[in-house]
Amino acid sequence: MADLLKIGKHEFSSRLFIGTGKYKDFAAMKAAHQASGAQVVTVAVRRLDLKAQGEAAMLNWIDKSMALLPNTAGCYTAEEAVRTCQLARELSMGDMVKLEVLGDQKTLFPDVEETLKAARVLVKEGFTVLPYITDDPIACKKLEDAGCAAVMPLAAPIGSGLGIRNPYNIRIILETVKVPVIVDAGVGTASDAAIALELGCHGVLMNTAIAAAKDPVLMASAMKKAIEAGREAFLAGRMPRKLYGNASSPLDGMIG
Amino acid sequence: MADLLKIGKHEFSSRLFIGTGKYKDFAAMKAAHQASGAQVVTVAVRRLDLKAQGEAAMLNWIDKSMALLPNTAGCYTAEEAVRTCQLARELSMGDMVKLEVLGDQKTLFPDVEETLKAARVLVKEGFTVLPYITDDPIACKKLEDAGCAAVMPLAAPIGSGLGIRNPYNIRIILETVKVPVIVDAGVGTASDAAIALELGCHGVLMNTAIAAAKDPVLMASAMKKAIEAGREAFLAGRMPRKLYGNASSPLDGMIG
Amino acid sequence: MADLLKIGKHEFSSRLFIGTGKYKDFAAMKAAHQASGAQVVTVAVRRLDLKAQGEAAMLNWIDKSMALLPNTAGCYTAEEAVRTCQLARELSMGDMVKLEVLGDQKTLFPDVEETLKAARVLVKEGFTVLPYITDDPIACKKLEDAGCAAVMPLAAPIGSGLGIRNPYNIRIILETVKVPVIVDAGVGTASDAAIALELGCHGVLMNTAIAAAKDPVLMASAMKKAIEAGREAFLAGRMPRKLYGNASSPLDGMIG
Amino acid sequence: MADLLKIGKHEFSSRLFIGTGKYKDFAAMKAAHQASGAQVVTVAVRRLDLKAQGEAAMLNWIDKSMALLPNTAGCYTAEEAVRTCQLARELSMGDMVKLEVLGDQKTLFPDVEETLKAARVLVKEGFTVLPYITDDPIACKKLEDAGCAAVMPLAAPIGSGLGIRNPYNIRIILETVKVPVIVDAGVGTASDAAIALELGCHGVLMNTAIAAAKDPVLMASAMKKAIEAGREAFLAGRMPRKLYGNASSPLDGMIG
Amino acid sequence: MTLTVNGQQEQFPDGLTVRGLLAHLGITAERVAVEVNLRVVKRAEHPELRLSDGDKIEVVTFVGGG
Amino acid sequence: MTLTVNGQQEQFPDGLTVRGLLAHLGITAERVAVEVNLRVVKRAEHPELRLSDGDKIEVVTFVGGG
Amino acid sequence: MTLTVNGQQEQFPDGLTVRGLLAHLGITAERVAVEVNLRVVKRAEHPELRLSDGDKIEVVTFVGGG
Amino acid sequence: MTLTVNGQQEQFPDGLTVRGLLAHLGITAERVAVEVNLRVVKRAEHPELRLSDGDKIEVVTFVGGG
Repeated sequence: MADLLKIGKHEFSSRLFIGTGKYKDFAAMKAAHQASGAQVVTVAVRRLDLKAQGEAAMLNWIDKSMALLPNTAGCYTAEEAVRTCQLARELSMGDMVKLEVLGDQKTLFPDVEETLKAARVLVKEGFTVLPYITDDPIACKKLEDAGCAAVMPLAAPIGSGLGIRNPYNIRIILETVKVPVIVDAGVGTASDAAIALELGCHGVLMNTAIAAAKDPVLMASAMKKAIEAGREAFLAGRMPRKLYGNASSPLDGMIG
Repeated sequence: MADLLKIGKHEFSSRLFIGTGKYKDFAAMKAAHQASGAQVVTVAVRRLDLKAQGEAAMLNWIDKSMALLPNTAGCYTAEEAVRTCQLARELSMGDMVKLEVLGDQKTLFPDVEETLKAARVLVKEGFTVLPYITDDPIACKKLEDAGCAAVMPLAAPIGSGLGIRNPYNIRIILETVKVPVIVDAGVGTASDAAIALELGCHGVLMNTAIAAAKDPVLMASAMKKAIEAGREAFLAGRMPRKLYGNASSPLDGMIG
Repeated sequence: MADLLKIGKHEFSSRLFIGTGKYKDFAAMKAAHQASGAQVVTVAVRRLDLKAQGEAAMLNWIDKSMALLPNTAGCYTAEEAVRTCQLARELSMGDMVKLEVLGDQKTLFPDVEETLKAARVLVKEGFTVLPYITDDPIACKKLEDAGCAAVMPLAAPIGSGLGIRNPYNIRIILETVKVPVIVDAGVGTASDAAIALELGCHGVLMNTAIAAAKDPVLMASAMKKAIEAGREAFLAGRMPRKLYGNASSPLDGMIG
Repeated sequence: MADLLKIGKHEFSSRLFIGTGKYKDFAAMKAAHQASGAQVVTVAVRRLDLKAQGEAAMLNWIDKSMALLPNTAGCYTAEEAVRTCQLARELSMGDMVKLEVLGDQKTLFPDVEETLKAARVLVKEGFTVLPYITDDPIACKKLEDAGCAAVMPLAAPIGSGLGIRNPYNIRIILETVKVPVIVDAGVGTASDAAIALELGCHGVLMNTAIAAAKDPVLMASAMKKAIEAGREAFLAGRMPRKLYGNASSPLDGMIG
Repeated sequence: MTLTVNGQQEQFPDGLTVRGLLAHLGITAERVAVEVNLRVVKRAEHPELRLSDGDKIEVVTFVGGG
Repeated sequence: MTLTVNGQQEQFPDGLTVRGLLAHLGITAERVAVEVNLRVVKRAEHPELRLSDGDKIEVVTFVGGG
Repeated sequence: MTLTVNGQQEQFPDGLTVRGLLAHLGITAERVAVEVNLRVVKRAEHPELRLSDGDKIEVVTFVGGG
Repeated sequence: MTLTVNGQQEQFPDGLTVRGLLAHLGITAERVAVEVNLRVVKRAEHPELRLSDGDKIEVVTFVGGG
């Protein structure tokens, strides 16, 4: 039986959500996407550059089989975020949005209050809402209560690459909500992603960890394997931790 | 070009060394071995049980393509360890040995002084010596100087499952020796193994993490992927860590 | 020149805020208070037990020189919290309140949205508001903008004793707000408190760490010293961290 | 009843051992010593500079009440270390020595094998031996068995200021030996010292953390308090850790 | 008249003031605060504020907390 | 008439529809979305919605992001 | 003669070789190694090495370990 | 005679004792320790121990360390 991730009405066999920012060029992006096996890809909404006709349209470089997850990056109020989602829906012809209402240009932390406000509106307007949020069990619960299809707590600040700074909070979130928990932001390397899945998270969304690696294609492959490894380790049920352990080799039958 | 691990005259494409202890039965062991993709398998040397004629011979359950790595588990002096290695060579028809001279039955920590003594003898006798040792850069250097083909510092106590307790020491060891560094003992779950490879270690040896998982075969598969993920992430060159990062989505072109 | 902590119009030479809950009896509480050197003491507001006339009034056991900091523990909405503060002001004859709007009975995490709502009301009503909040730089900034006199991010869940789970967030908060940052909740032992001050926090509020120690008076003394130690270490300017260091003893003049 | 640290036949009420290296000048050193309350002070043995007659003799700046603990810093063999201790005994008129046999000029890690060799000789010659050693329970046990009066595992590399990198090993050492455990090397700030005592260690030896702070006198005071705080917290018996805790304020009597 | 005091409905003499209620209950007013129908009653108002049938009164004090 | 398109004021022929504006600008409508005076215009409305002097128009597309 | 095999003293026919001992014990020599009086006996020596009264013999094999 | 003191070869008057050498060098003996040919010389021996041509002498003291 397939181990599928269900987000609203969507189902995915890959648990890696990948971004489209910061790549050297679209060809590099496409190669990384392919190596990653991701089925969901985040994109941002921006004004068309009216002067730059004929610029390579990024969407041509995204595999048609991938689901688009437009984000509201750069929005600082619920109103801007809602407007951006409405434009995104026109563009993507899809209902999924990554809701991201930032509180601060420097740290790129989410604004919990505005995120909640926007989520309540967007759910009513029929969006499948995946909100980026602090690692706050109560904010996650309120987003679930508002009808969000998943919650996406940060591992660490966007672009920091620090990994899961507070696994305790992630564990508490996993005990608190029933919708999927996707770790969003802060993953830096493969083991960070594996740890998220081992804690029981349902997926990981990342951009910089792949795009800013020296070799993005190899890192994309590493992330694919790490996420599968973390998921399998979670399902396999790890050994207990002890201060000291037991010998792996038997005590009986030592030579005299 | 293949990314091979070289230990003395041996070459392996898998960087996972797997054990044979603590499995429910030999069939479970064999299934885990297959899922792991390991090419090196540790075994212990013990008195044949003269009463138990016809007992299933473990070696029949180990794939012929796997290299045997006999250990000296249970030895507390250099003398016992050397003797055990000599017997092991007769048995395995191979030259590789996992040298393990313990200092204490409770913690199963190695005895650095006795391990050094045994290593010096074994290298002279033509063994390819892989010593289990503390995460001590000087002990590792002296083992390399004695002619060991690799060093195998512990991540954490044998059977503890605590993961790499002191990545600083592992990093210093990697800067100090030129022979391969195989993390031995203490790995508990997939991300622990990935972290070892991301630090630059050349392989991981484990037994309990797989054998004592609820589903050893699934954990073996997780470990295979985690080690490949960690190695690829190491080779890919991870993004830098920062206290805060940079937006993944561009600042230009926000709607007005 | 005295190193004073300023909260609104109040000034304190001690940076330890101490609670009144969970003590064996009021005498034990008083002894711990004295050993702690604390100048601010938290209290809760509850219905008077009309049946229990003549019960020992807790306030008789609190030194008159200590400032009372009534909390709104147990409130789950802004409305309840505001009402509780109004009652507390009648009781304490003071203007300081510890605003605490919980989101969940199990984890006792704060509800950011309701806390902000309550803070805005209370500041307008003239309270000196010290809100308990998640370790969220944006929530802290918005509380500061609302006029709070300090912010009190949690180190870890109330009563958990886990210490500062996410020092990165605490550092970012310290860079983000100008009002004092008091770590509230989650401190378990002396070093946890020292670490808060070393990070640059201005004070620590604790209850369980002292009240639930085997010897609360000795732990109160430990906390007093730890907070002074942490503050002095912060002011003294610690040595830089390195992967390896330099010899403390000179290299010149070794005997030949 | 006084809480004394006993090392061989010596007794100390302070648990802080302080160094004499890296200070700006002797006056700064003396001021830091006084602020620290230390009763044991480490010194190195070096050739007298025959050209520099009349140079300020360091010993004039060390309080006569402090016990001298000469070290063997800079020695790389057991032989050199033993010779240095013999000279030191002539100089200090005391029997205590800090045995330090290094394995490597870069990392300044101890050489376990040579340290053991030297310790066995020195104990026979009547020294009270305090060996600097890795955080290795077996090496510590063998040093105790050799007759050392204490063991001094490193927290982290000398001069690194990283704090206790592997508290698990320190805990295991505390369960393994009966002689006092003094953490030597690697402490960077006050909380690092407090943590050592909270784990149950009996003292801390430090030099760089104080001498290389921006304000050594203030840091010395911080260390004094931190060590007392850590010791008291250890004796007081800390609260248990939990993933979430219990409310400090009662659930009964909430207003309706 | 019937008052609900701290959640308990009971009969009290008509025309009690807040001060009178506290006296009736044997409570010294110093370290309690009183709310009538969700409105805090300042101590200065205690002698004047007259209670009516059906009023909901909360009488609170400080207890241990953190 | 004067329209503000993506923040730039410019002159355009009177009576343009949204579709006409996109054509005028040389934009294929497929992968852009259009907002007129803060209201999103669905693609089906492009041929019909006629623009007026002073309208503020946003023409957006997807770009790389995370 | 008396031999101590894997710690157990037992009687065996005089003049056994190592190969003879293994055969006597019903052990196929393939996956065991033999030590006589703390000296490992290579497989090629099994047919020749004759055991004497009082010899201490270890017969070992591989078992599960980590 | 020639002595090597702290690694430096120099000429000294014949027949010096350790005490004499220290005096010659202007060193107060209190806080130094002396080694002659790898053997520590206890302070009590300083007046008696006579140095010979070719001796290697170390004169050490305490310096700052950690």
